[in-house]
Order: sequence, then structure tokens, then C-alpha cells
Amino acid sequence: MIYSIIVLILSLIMLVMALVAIHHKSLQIAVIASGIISLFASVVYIFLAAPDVAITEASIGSALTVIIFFYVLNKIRHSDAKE
Amino acid sequence: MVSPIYIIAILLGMAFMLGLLSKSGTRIAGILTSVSLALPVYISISWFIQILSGNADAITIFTAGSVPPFSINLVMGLEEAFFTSAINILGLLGFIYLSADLKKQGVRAMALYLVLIMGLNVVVMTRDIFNLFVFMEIVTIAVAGLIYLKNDNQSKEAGFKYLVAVGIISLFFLIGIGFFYFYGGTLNIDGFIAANSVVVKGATIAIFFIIISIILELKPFPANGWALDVYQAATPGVSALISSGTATASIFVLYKLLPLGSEIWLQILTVVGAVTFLGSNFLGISQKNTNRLLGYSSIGQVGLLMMVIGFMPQLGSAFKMIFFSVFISHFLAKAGLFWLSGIVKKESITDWGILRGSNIALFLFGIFLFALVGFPPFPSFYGKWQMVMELAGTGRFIWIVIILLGSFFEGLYLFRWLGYAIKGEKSNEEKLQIPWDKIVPPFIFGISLFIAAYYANSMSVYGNTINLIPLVFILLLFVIDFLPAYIKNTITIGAMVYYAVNLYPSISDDTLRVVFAAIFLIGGILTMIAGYSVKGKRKGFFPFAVMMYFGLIGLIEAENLFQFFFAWELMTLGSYILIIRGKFSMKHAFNYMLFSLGGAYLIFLGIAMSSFGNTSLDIGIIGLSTMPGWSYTLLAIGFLTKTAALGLHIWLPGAHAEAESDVSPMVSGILLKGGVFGLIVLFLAMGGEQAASHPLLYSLGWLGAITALGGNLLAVFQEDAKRLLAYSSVANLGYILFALAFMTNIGWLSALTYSINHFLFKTLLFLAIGGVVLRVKTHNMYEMGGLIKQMPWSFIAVLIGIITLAGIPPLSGYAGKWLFYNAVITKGWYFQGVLVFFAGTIAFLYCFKLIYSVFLGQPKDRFRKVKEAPIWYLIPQFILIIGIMIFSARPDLVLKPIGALLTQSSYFPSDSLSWENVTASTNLGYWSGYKIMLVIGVMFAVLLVWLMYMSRKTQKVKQFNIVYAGERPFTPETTHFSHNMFSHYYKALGFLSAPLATRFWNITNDITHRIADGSKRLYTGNGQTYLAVIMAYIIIIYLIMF
Amino acid sequence: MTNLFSIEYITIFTSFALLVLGLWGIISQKNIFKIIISFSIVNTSIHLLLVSLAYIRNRTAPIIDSAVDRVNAAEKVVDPVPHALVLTAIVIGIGITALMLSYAFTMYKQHKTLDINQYKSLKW
Amino acid sequence: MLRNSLRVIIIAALGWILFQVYSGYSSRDELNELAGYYATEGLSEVGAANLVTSVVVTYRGLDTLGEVTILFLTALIIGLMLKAEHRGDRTRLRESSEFLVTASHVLLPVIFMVGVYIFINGHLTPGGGFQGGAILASTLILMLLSFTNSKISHKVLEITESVSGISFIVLGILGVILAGGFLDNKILPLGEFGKLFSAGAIPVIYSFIGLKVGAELSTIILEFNQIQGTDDKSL
Amino acid sequence: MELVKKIGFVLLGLFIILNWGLIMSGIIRKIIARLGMRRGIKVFQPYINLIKNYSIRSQISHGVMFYLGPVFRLSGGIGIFLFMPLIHGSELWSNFSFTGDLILIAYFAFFGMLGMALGAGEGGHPYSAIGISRGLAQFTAIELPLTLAIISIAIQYNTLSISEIVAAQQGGIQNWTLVTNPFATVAAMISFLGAMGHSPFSVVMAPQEIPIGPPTEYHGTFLGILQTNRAILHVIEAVLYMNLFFGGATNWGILILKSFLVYFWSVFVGMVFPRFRVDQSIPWLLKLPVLIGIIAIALLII
Repeated sequence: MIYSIIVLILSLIMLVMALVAIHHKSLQIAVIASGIISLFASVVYIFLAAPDVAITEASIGSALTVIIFFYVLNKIRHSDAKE
Repeated sequence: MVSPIYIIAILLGMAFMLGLLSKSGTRIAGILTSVSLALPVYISISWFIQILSGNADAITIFTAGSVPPFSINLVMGLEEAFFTSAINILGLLGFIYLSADLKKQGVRAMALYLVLIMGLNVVVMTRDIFNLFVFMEIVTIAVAGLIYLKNDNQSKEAGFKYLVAVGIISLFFLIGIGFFYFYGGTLNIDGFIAANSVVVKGATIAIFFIIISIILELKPFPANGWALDVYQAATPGVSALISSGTATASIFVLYKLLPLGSEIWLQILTVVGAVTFLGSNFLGISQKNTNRLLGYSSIGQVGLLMMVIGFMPQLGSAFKMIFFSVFISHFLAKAGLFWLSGIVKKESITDWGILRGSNIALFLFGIFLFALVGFPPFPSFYGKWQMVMELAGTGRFIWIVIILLGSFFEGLYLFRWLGYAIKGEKSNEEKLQIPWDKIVPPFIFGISLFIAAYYANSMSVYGNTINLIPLVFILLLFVIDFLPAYIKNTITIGAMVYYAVNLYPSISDDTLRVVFAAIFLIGGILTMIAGYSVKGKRKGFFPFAVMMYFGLIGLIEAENLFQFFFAWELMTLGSYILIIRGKFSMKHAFNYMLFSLGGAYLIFLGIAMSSFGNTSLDIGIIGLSTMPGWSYTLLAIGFLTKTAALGLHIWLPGAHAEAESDVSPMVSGILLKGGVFGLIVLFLAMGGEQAASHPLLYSLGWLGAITALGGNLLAVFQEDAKRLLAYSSVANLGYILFALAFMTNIGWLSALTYSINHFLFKTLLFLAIGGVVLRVKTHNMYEMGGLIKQMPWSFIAVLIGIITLAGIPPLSGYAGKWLFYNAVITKGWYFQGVLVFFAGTIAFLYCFKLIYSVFLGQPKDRFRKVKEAPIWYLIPQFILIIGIMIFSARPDLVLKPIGALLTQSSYFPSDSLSWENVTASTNLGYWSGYKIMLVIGVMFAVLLVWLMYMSRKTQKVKQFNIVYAGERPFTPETTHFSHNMFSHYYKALGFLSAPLATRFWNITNDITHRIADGSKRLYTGNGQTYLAVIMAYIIIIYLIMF
Repeated sequence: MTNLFSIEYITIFTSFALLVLGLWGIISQKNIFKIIISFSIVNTSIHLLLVSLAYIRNRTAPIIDSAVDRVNAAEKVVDPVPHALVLTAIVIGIGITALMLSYAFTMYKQHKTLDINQYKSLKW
Repeated sequence: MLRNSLRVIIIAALGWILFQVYSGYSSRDELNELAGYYATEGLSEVGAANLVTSVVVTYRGLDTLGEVTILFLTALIIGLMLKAEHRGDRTRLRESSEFLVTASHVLLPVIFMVGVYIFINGHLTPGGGFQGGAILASTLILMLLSFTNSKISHKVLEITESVSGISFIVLGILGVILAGGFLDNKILPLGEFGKLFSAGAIPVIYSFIGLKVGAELSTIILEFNQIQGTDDKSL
Repeated sequence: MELVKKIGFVLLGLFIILNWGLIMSGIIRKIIARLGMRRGIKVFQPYINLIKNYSIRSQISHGVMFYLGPVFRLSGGIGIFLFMPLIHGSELWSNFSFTGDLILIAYFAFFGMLGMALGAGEGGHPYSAIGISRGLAQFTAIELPLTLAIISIAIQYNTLSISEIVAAQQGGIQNWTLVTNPFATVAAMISFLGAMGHSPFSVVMAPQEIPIGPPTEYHGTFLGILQTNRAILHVIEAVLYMNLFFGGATNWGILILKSFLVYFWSVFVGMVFPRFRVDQSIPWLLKLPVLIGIIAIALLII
């Protein structure tokens, strides 16, 4: 029961983050929000008895993806700033 | 036998290995890559051969030392071996083709390429659905990388669109897989099918997502904007891979996964395929961009393949053969065309004239196009035929219409393109650069088409009834194309004589066939004689001339409808190429092809409808048709396109007039009889006399009459000599149609007399005028004049020709007219008959115009030194004149046996013409050609002698020594009364010659193009819209299904 | 009711909601970056779905250790297969995302915009 | 407006269709046949304690091969695409803080070791080649963050990647030759269940996977990183 | 022997027809002149013209076809004569009509026209060509009512043989086609007006615009031949109409009378009506006469 509540809360946060990621004007925030979704998902995976997936999602789905996003975003902002 | 697993190992291993090479090692990398691409070719082909020959069974390759469903397994069966062979060959050749581009990008690009081919192989072989997903992703990513090869703005956009579109498709696929596993408890395709888990609704929808994803990967219309962009933007070498390679794999995946779903999927697939085939080809007609056009065509062909798969149960045992032929045509031709497009490097199809710089490229281009449209002897012809017949067997005519309509649209744009290639403008500075590595792959594919054609032929049910030797001869003519024209001409004539001698015994008991065979073969030989006057090599002429004549003869020899249609298509193709050889005939040849193609498909449909409910394909089954109304009408209209009945005639004048001088008589005097023969076959099958009151015949009678009138009227107002003759042909074919439609003994006699006459005089006239045109270099009659002095022999020929044409006694034209009167009155079609006679008198107008404007009147200064037409033109003319004379004096020689045949046959038992020596009589009147000839001849001779005596002191005067009241114009140009000669007639009856048909077809054309152009705007170019369309597509299919 | 409130139902529903949100993002957002982000959201949702499908209540991770007996492992662990699939899917996901990003980047360099409506040089 | 409402309709309809599938879900009570096999027979057949690993590396080894190929492809294509960007002059970036640099010196080997540990123990504990590879890649990120102006050789990564890739395939082929099929782990003795050197070739294969994934992810990151340091004149 | 006798009678018939043709044209021209309050020519003037033309020795030629044109023309005229049965019931006066029927005559008419057209064409004079073009154009329209009429009587008598048609009309005026099939007769007689080339259909020769039309360039023997032909042709065409519509002739007297009346009809109308232009005559001919012809057929079908 307690797990369910935790998972529910996590899920709600993920949904909110999804809305943020899609609709927020700032791209950085959107990227971060999507990272949070992944991260929380990996927590949920733990609850779903999937530690392998959890680790992978956290390291690849969340961390690496966000980093790549930021690299590109950074470069784009950079060139925007110059103009 | 090498295990197929090594295909993966070799390709992937080499891809990884390339990373070890230094970036400058592209040369070694190229060699290594080629080698590692060649090995899989060997592996898959050896499997294919072994399995096909029964030496090996299909094998399953287990991985991980475990059996399915626990581990992933691959299967190498007959189908897999076939498809992997195709993919690997394409991979190897494609690499050779692309190697220059790939080398520029370095070793990494080669690794990319290797991985792509590897992915495709696994996609074909794997039996595990998630494995399928993974390798499809590999293919997707590799393709996305290859698209980028071109590295321009467009390819970036296209690549991105591709990535998002395929990305979203694969997401749905993955969802499907998740539930697939959830409900099925397995990831193995065979396991799932065996477990028969599709009982829960959830599972059904899971399968829905899986299959719909595969369908979407196949780019169904209209959810395929992304694919078109890719085809357009990618390097042609890559587009070839996408079109032939990935589509091949995807279609096989579809085939593999279909058993997962219920039967309804087959129907869905049929609908999807039909919509795609039709829609895609329809939009293609207003497309000018080469690669995008090929994209439309590619998608269309895949649509057709989907239809074939969808009809799997209906096609039964024929399925394999049909699939093979349609697939292999698309596979070889589309890759070949993309490759050629990469050589030509022209964005717009209008610039493809440059292709003429290379014979081999042009040859290949032609082959690929013909194979795509489905002309014999290429595989898709057999495939389409078989498919249509199988569908007809189950009464699915709507689908046949869709297939034919789609094929028609495809033919339309492909032939427009071909036209630009053969005749389009071409600047002289540009030279076509053809490196060997770019031409070898398409060349191999071109050759493979012939091999595939051979197999399709042997697999086809009626394939063995086709006589392939003439086809080989045609091919041989291509090979010896480098020889001078006169040698090839002699060979051709020799072959035709040989053929004629051999043919005669087999048909000698059927006079009707003998007559037409004589028209085709003797006519062919005569017109070929004129070809001796051509200097040089005359590249590409002879194969197609032979093809046309072989097609025509094939019509006569045909015992079943398959042979008939085969011959019909061959004839169409050959004549098209002959026509397009003319200087300005691009547009006209295109029109010709348009109508011929439309006509051919109507005939096809008619045949299909006739075959419904019949077990054989004998020609006689037309008469046994269970839907006689439809099949008769369709066949009739089909044949009428070839005989150019009014309304369907607009292609004829241009095509005949602009063709080369010795081609015009071929296509006018001889080719048109092919259509007549078709009508004869149809009418005989309808039952001859018994069908005489068929309403179709009544309307055809009117049509014939109106055609005769319209054709002649239009001919009167022509200034172009060859156009005039062409319109005259329209009219004459109208007579023939009219007479055939009587369906009486005497009507048919008259029609056959007309046919023979028309052959004689129209060939004669076209040859004579052709000879003149050859000398004076213009078609305009008002520019000529007074040529009788320079070309007396041609004048005589034209004189004889027009006397025959006009039906003036004593020459044989009168025979036709006399029979005609009798037939009209016997039949009771008085008013139609009157129209035709009116048309006959109108013929005088243009006859006079023709002979007067060209040969009489005022000679022009610039033609004072022209010579008589070439002797090679005169020889056949005089042979024809002799023919006319014999036929005039002794019509009984020909008409008696024909009459006997008609009477004896069960078709026209009521004899109406009786012969007493040389005098023919009906119950209305009598006529003796021989005596008339004698009387008139004697009288003419007496009068001539008398006049010669009376005017023995006549002196010849100069040109301008003519009686004028006052001042007279001194230049021949102003004194020669020719231009707009019948302006007064135009004032009176010109309204009848309003180009209604032309206007109608122009408007139709315009509307079609506008619709196509408008519908194309569906592809907004916005990647996001494409995604929305994909989603909407899923929704629509879902709604259809559930 | 309690049944529906268990973890797997919640996650299934979450995954569904994320999926719809992501799809909405994909076809409603003009910014290419946002579209890619939406793609990764959809990806995550599908991973979540697969893992949820594997879940069996009151069972442990599919690893045989001190907690799980080797003999009756089949009664103790959740389904390992979807986990394996998700592992693969995650890696594929990052591959695709990275590729999209680099495409987006090169496109941006040409046109200086991330608005997908501006990339329409190919059409009809 | 029209377009937007169309989109809403599309999403709503699609959502409704998807809901048809999702709503079909009901909790499972037991493993299906396939999973049951892995949990019982699979244990003795493969000998890996981590069932996910045994599925990933052996039973579905071909998927995994495909997966690393995808990463390989991605790295390769991104390399091709961003190659043009590298040509610009490198501008010196701001030096990282002293704290970060010092911490990195300590942390880098540790993280690296953790990564290696994870993929070597993939058959026993959660984690494996992918996770370990990702962690290896993250050492690179750390390096890039702390030593902003260091040059990291592509060549080393490429060779690692190639060698491990080829080894992966060679191991697979060895499976065909020596054991039951492609990627069969029984080319090495299964060993004692639960020990490091057990489960046949799984640790070896997973190590190569880990190295390869690490190298590939690193390459991707490196490629993206390199566009940072360039001063592109065209922009 | 049989053949020689046949040829003898044919030549005799030709001689009679030629003379009658010359005299008839003289008489008609005299009548026209008198009606126009002029004295007119002598009745034998056509003879004089003919002899004069044949006697001219200074002749010119523009070429072979120019030379052959008149031969064709005269062959056409004589040919029609040869295929025409003259006197009903007489084997000897039926010429060579056994070789062909009505259709032969209808089509052989073109033979002469063609020759004329070609001969005149080689003359190189634009007036000739203009005349021919007008003549041919008008001719197409003239033929139509005639064709309708021919078909109508072919239906009526169920034969195309002229002899049989004549035979069917024997036994009194009530059996003439004129009575039994008046519409066909009317249509054919209108067509006859055109065939004779008199006003209102005389634009071919239109003296005001084109001095004498197609034969512009001809004179001397050539013109003589053309005049000979015209004399024969006028009579023989009248004979044709007589045979078809007016009961034929059982002896030469009736033939001469009837042919004169038929021919006079065309002259008479020509005096009353002004000339049509070609673009006027064609629509006119295609309206009323064609309608009448259609009625003639329609009545028989019903």
C-alpha cells in the first residue's frame, strides 16, 4: 500500500514534469524536466523489481541523454547570443 | 554450405574492423568492403539454388545453443534465401555504385553501409519479433546516416523527417511488441502463431499495432510524405537502396508477420495497397523532379505488392509467380533507374535528353521503364496478367480496374519521361560522364531483367505458348546495332521473308488470317526496303521495327488471349519507339502511348471479364462471356483506340505525320490493321451474323460513319501533307469499322476489301509523300508545287494512290465502294451510309489538294534542283502499284476465297455475293472489275492516240506563260493557289471540324493534372504534418478494422 | 478497488498518460527540440509500460541470490524478459535521440531556426 | 485553429485506440512458459544468477549484438555529421574550478573501476555491460568537465570499440564452432553457480559489451563536446 | 463478231448523243437569249466552235498532265455513256451497262473531274485551281441529295441496275419514279441543277471573277476535247435522270425529248435564280434537298 502511494506520487510528478517539458518556454527547463521523468521512472523501476532497468535508465536514459541535450542546447544558445 | 549466420558475422565483423583502419585507408577499406559484401552474395545464392533444386531443406539457425522460443532463431528457407540474395546482390552492386561517394566520407561511411546490408539480411531471416524490431532500427539508423551522405540542406531536412517518422512508427511497433509478449507469452513469431493467442481483444490490437507499423514502413499513401522527401533528397545510390533494399525487406516482413493477424488483414492490405498504388501513381503524373517521381513510382509498386499479398488466398497457387514477377521488376528496375538518375544528375525529367549521350544508358533506361510499366517480355507483364486473370476468376473487377488504372497512371509519367530522354532538348556542351563503376550495376540489373523475364515466362501458366525466338532475334538486333543500316536491313528483311514462308502453311486454310498476314509481312518487307535509303547505322530502329511486326503477326498467330495480348503489347511498344524517332514527335508519340496504353488496359479488362466463368483462355471465350455487354464494349473501345475512332483519334495525326518518312507508312498503312484485326476477332467471337442486331454494333456503326466524315473533313483543312494523309487514315478506318459493324457477309467483304485497299494505297501514298518530304525537307504543301517535273515517278504513285483512295473506277477503290453500297442497302443503315458517302466525296477535296499542291501548280525556285525520291522508296511504291493493278483487274482472286471462307464459316452463312467468271453480283447489282478495266483502258488508249494525233504540233511553254487579263504575279509563291485552299468550304462546314475531341481530352488532361497537382499539396513538406498524417492513418485503419 | 490501486496499475496508467502527453508534444510543438524531448518522453513511457507488464505482485527482481532460492525461482521472481527488452530499448532510444539531436543541430546551423515549419524546402 | 483542433482530434482518437490496448491489462499471477523456462532450466543451462543477464547476453544475444551495433552506428553517423563542425578553430574554454579538478583526480579511477566492476559482475548482480559502459562514459564526462582543454584521442576509443566489437563477434562464432550456436556461452565451462568465474563466457562477453558501449557512448559525447569548443565562423 | 457489232452500235450511239448534245446546247442558248431579249447565237454555233477549236494549230502545253487532263476528261464523259443503257428493251442500245450498275456511273463521274482538275492544275494558273476547289467543294454537297435519292430508289426497286430500274417504271406515267417516289425525284433534280453547273450553282466558272474557271489555260484541240465532252456529258446525265426518274426511253425519240426536258429544267431554274457563293450553296444544299432526300428514304422504310 505504501509502495502504491509512493509510486502514485512519483507518477504524478512525472506527469507534471511531462507537461512542463512539453509546454514550458525555456528549453533548459524542458530538458531538465525530461531528465527528471527518466530519473523518477528509474525509481519506479526499482519498485517494479527491475534493478537492471533502473540502473540503465538512470545512467543512460536520464544522465547521458540530458548531457547530450545540453551540449547541443548550449551550442545553439551560444550562437544565438553571438548574433 | 555456409551457415547464414556468417552473413552477419562477416558484415558486422568487417564493419567493426574498419574502425581499426586509419582514415586514409579508404582504398584498402573499399576492397575489404567489396569482398565482405561479395561473400554474403555467395552464401545466400548458394542457399537459394540448393533449396530451389531440392538439394537442401530450409534450415533454422539457432542461437545461444538453445531452441526457440527460448532463444532467437533465424530461418533460411526458400523465400528468405531469395530475398537475402536479392538484398545482397543489391548491396554489392550498390556499393560499387556508391563507392566513390562513400570513399569521400571515409571508412566510417563504408562501415555504415555494411551494417545496413547486415541489418536487412537479419530483418529478412529472423523469426523473433523483438529481434526484428532491433534490426529494423539498425536499418533505420543506417539509412538516416546514408541520407546524410549528400550533406546538403535538403538531405538534412529529409533525414530528420525520416528519423522522426520512422521513429514514431517504431514506437508503435514497440508498444505492439510489449502487448504481444504480454498476451502471447512469447516473442517468437511461429510460437505466437502456433499458440493462436489472438482471442483477447487486447492481443488483436497489439497485433494491429505491429502490422500497421510494418505497413507504415512500406510508405502507404498518403502517410508517406517523409518517404518522398527522402527519395528526392538522398543521393540516388542511396535512394536505390531504400527503394529496392529496405522496401524488399519490409515487404517480406509484412509477408512474414501477416499470419499473426486475422484474415481481415488481407482485406485491409488489399485496400491499403490499392489506395497506395492508385494514389501514388496518380500524384506522380504531375511530378517533374526525377528522384521524387521515382519515389512515387516506388511507393506505387510497393502498393501493388501489398495488393498481391492481400490477395494471397484468391491468387492461390499463382501467388508465388505473381509476387515474384511484380517484385523482381520493381526491384531491378527501380534500383536501375535510381542509379541512372545518379549518372544523369538532372533534377528535372525534362532535362534527360542528355541521356542520349550514351547508348547503353539509354537502352537500360528503356528496359527499366518498360519493365516497370509491365510490357512484355518483362516479368511484370506476366505477373500482372496472371494476377488480373486470377482476380477475374473470382469476379473482382473493381480491383482489376484499380490495378489497371494505377498502371495507366504510372505508364503515363514514365513514358513522358522516356519521351524527354529520347527527344528532349539537349545542349551540346554537356557530355554525359559515365564512369564504369556507375554503369556496371545498372547494366547487370538490366541483364538480370531478361533472366527474370525468362523465369517469369516459364513460371507463367501460358508462358510456354509464347514463341520466344523472335524475341531473341530482337535482342540480337540490339547486339548488332553497331553494324551499318543496310546490313541490318537485309537481315531484317531476310528474317521476315523466312518467317512469312514458314508461317504460310500453318494458316493457309484460313484466308482471313492469310490476308492480314500478307498485309503485315509483305507490307513490312516493302516498307523495310525503303529503309535502304537511310545512311549510317540507324541505331535502335531495327529491333523495334521487328518488334512491331512480330507483334502484329503475333495477333494473327495467337491461339489464346494471352498470346494475343502479349502480341498486342509488343506491337504497341515497338510502334511507340518507331514513332518517337521522328524529329518533332515527342508529344505525339506520348499521346500515342497514352491512348495505346489506355486502350491496351481496356482490352485487358475486357479479356479479364470474358474469362470470368470460363476455364480456358481460347480466343473464342470472348463470345462465351458471362457479361457480354461489358466485355464486348471494353474490347471494342480498346481496339478502337488503335484504329483511332473519332474521339480517340487525336494521337494519330501527329504520330503518323511526324514519324520518319519510311515509318509513316508502317504505322499508318500497316499498324492500324492490327486494330482492325482485333475488331475482327472480337466480332467473330460475338458470333458473326447472329450478333448482327447487337446494340453495340449499332453504335459502332454510327461511330464509324461519324469517324469517316470527321476524318475526311479534318483532312481537307490540313496544310501538312502527312497530316492530311493521317486524317485520311482516320476516315478510312472509320469506313472499315462501319463496314465491319454490319456483321453481314457482304459488309465484311467490303470491310476486308477496304482493309486491303487502305493498306495498298496508304502505304503507297505515305511512301511517295515520304520520298518527297525527304527531298524538299518540309511537310507544308503550299511550300511545294510543280514537283511533277522533278519527281514524275512519285507523281504517278500519288496519282494511282488517290484514284484508289477516292474509289474511282477502274481501280480497286471502287470495289470497296460498290460492295459498300450493296452492304448499306442490304443492311438498311441508310443514314449512316449516306454520311459515309458524303465523307467519300469530301475525300476528293483533299486528294486534289494533295496532288495539286505538291506536284502541280507553280514550281518554287528553291526546289528546281531537287531530285526524284530515292530509288529505295520507288521500288516498294511500284510493287504496290502493281498490287493495286492486279487487285483492280482481278478482284475475284482475293474476294472469292474470302467470300468462300465467310460463307463456309459458321459466322456468315448467308451468302450474298455470287461470282460468274469475273463478274460479281448481288441481288441488288453487279460489277465486273475486269471488264470495266478493259473498257476504260481501251477507251482511254484510243482517246489518247487521237489527241496525240490532233495536237502533234503542241509546243511546250515556260512556267509563267499563262493567260492573265492584266498584271500577273511573278513569284511562284504568290501564284501557287494552295494555302487555305478550301477556305470557302471551311466557311460552310468548318464548324464540323471543331476540335471537340482534342478539346475534350485537353480538358480531361488539364483537370487530371490539376487534381494531381492539388492533391500533391497534401505533402506540405512539414515533418510534423507528416507525423500527424501517420497517426491519422493508424486511426483510420483502426476504424476500418474494428 | 484495492486491486486497481496496486503498483502495476498505477504505472500502466502513468505510462499511458505519458504516452499520450508525449504524442501530443510530438505533433503540437513547433520547436524541433521540443519534439525530440517529446520523443524521449514517449520512449520512457514505453519502457515503463514494458517493465510494468513484467511485474508480478509480491515478487522480487529476477536475480538468484540469497533472497531467492534456486529451486523455486520460478515462483519468486518477476518476468526477466521484458527487462531485457527494455535494456535494449533504452540503448536504442539514446541512439535515436542522439541522432535526432545531431540532425537538429546541423539543420539549425543552416537555417538558424528550430521551428519545424521552416523546413519545407522539400514538398509536393 | 482548425489545425489545432484536428490535432486534438487525432491525439484523442489515437489515445482512445491506445487505451483499448492498455485497458486490457490485468495483473499477472505467474510467469509464462518462456520466463518460467529461464527461471528454471535457464539457470542450469546458462548458469547466470542474474536472469536478465542470461537473457540479454545469451538467449537474446543477437538483440544485444544489434544493440551495440546501433550505438556503433549512432556514434559513427554523428561523427560523420559533426565532422564539419570540428574544423573550426578551437577556442580556449574557461578553466574549471580547482575543486573540480582535484576531485576528478581522485574520483576518475574510482568511477572507472566501478564501471568495470559492474560489467564484470553483470551475471551476478544488477547491472552489466550497458550500465558499466555508461559509467565508463561518465568518467569521460567528468574528464571533459574538469580538464576542459585536454585532448582526448578518438583513436583510442575507436580501437577499443573495434577490438571489443570484433571480439564479441568472434566469441559468437566460437559458439557456433565449439558449442550449440551463435553466442552460446558454453564455450567456457559454466563453473560454479554464483561465482565470478561462472556462467561460461557471459562475463567475457559482457566485458566486451561494456567496453564497446563505453567507447561508443564516449565517442558520442566526445563528438557533441567538440562542437562546444569550436568557434564556428559560419555562425 | 458479236463484239464488233456491239462496238458498232456503241459508236453509233455515241455519235447520236454527241450531235444531239451539240444541237441541244445551241437550242438552249438560243432560248436563253430570246428570253433575255437578245438574238443569241446560231443554233449550230457549237458545231462551229468545235470545228474551229480542232483546227487551231498553235497549241501550247504546260506538261504531261496538262496534256493528259483532257483525255481523262473525255474518257470520263464517254465512260459514263458506255456504262449507260440508252433504250429500254434494246440489248444493242444498252452499251456496256452489263459491266456495272448505277454505282459505277456515280463513281465514274469522278474520273473526268479528276483528270480535269489535274490537267488544269498543271497549267499553273491560279484561276484554274480556284475553280476546281470551288467545283469540288460544291460537288460534295451536290452529291448528297443525289445519294439519298439513289438509295431511296434502290430501296424502292430493290436493285441498283439501271436497266431494271427503267424496266420497273414501264407501263405508263403512273409507274414513273416521279410519281411513285416524288421526294427522291425532287432531291435528285435539285442535285441535277448543281451537276449541270448552271446558275445558281455556276460559281465554278464564275465569268466575272474567274474567266471560265478550270479550263482557263486550255484552247485549241484541248478545248475542243473539253467541249466535245461537255456536249456528251450534258446529254448523258440527262439520260441518267431520265432513266432513274422519268421512265426511261423505249426509242430514240423519247430519249431526245425527255433528255431535252430534263436538261431544260436546269437552264430554266438558272435563269430565274441568281448565283450562290460556294459557302452559301453548300449549306443550302445540305439543308432542304437533304431533308427531302431523307424524307424519301424515311417514307420507304416506314
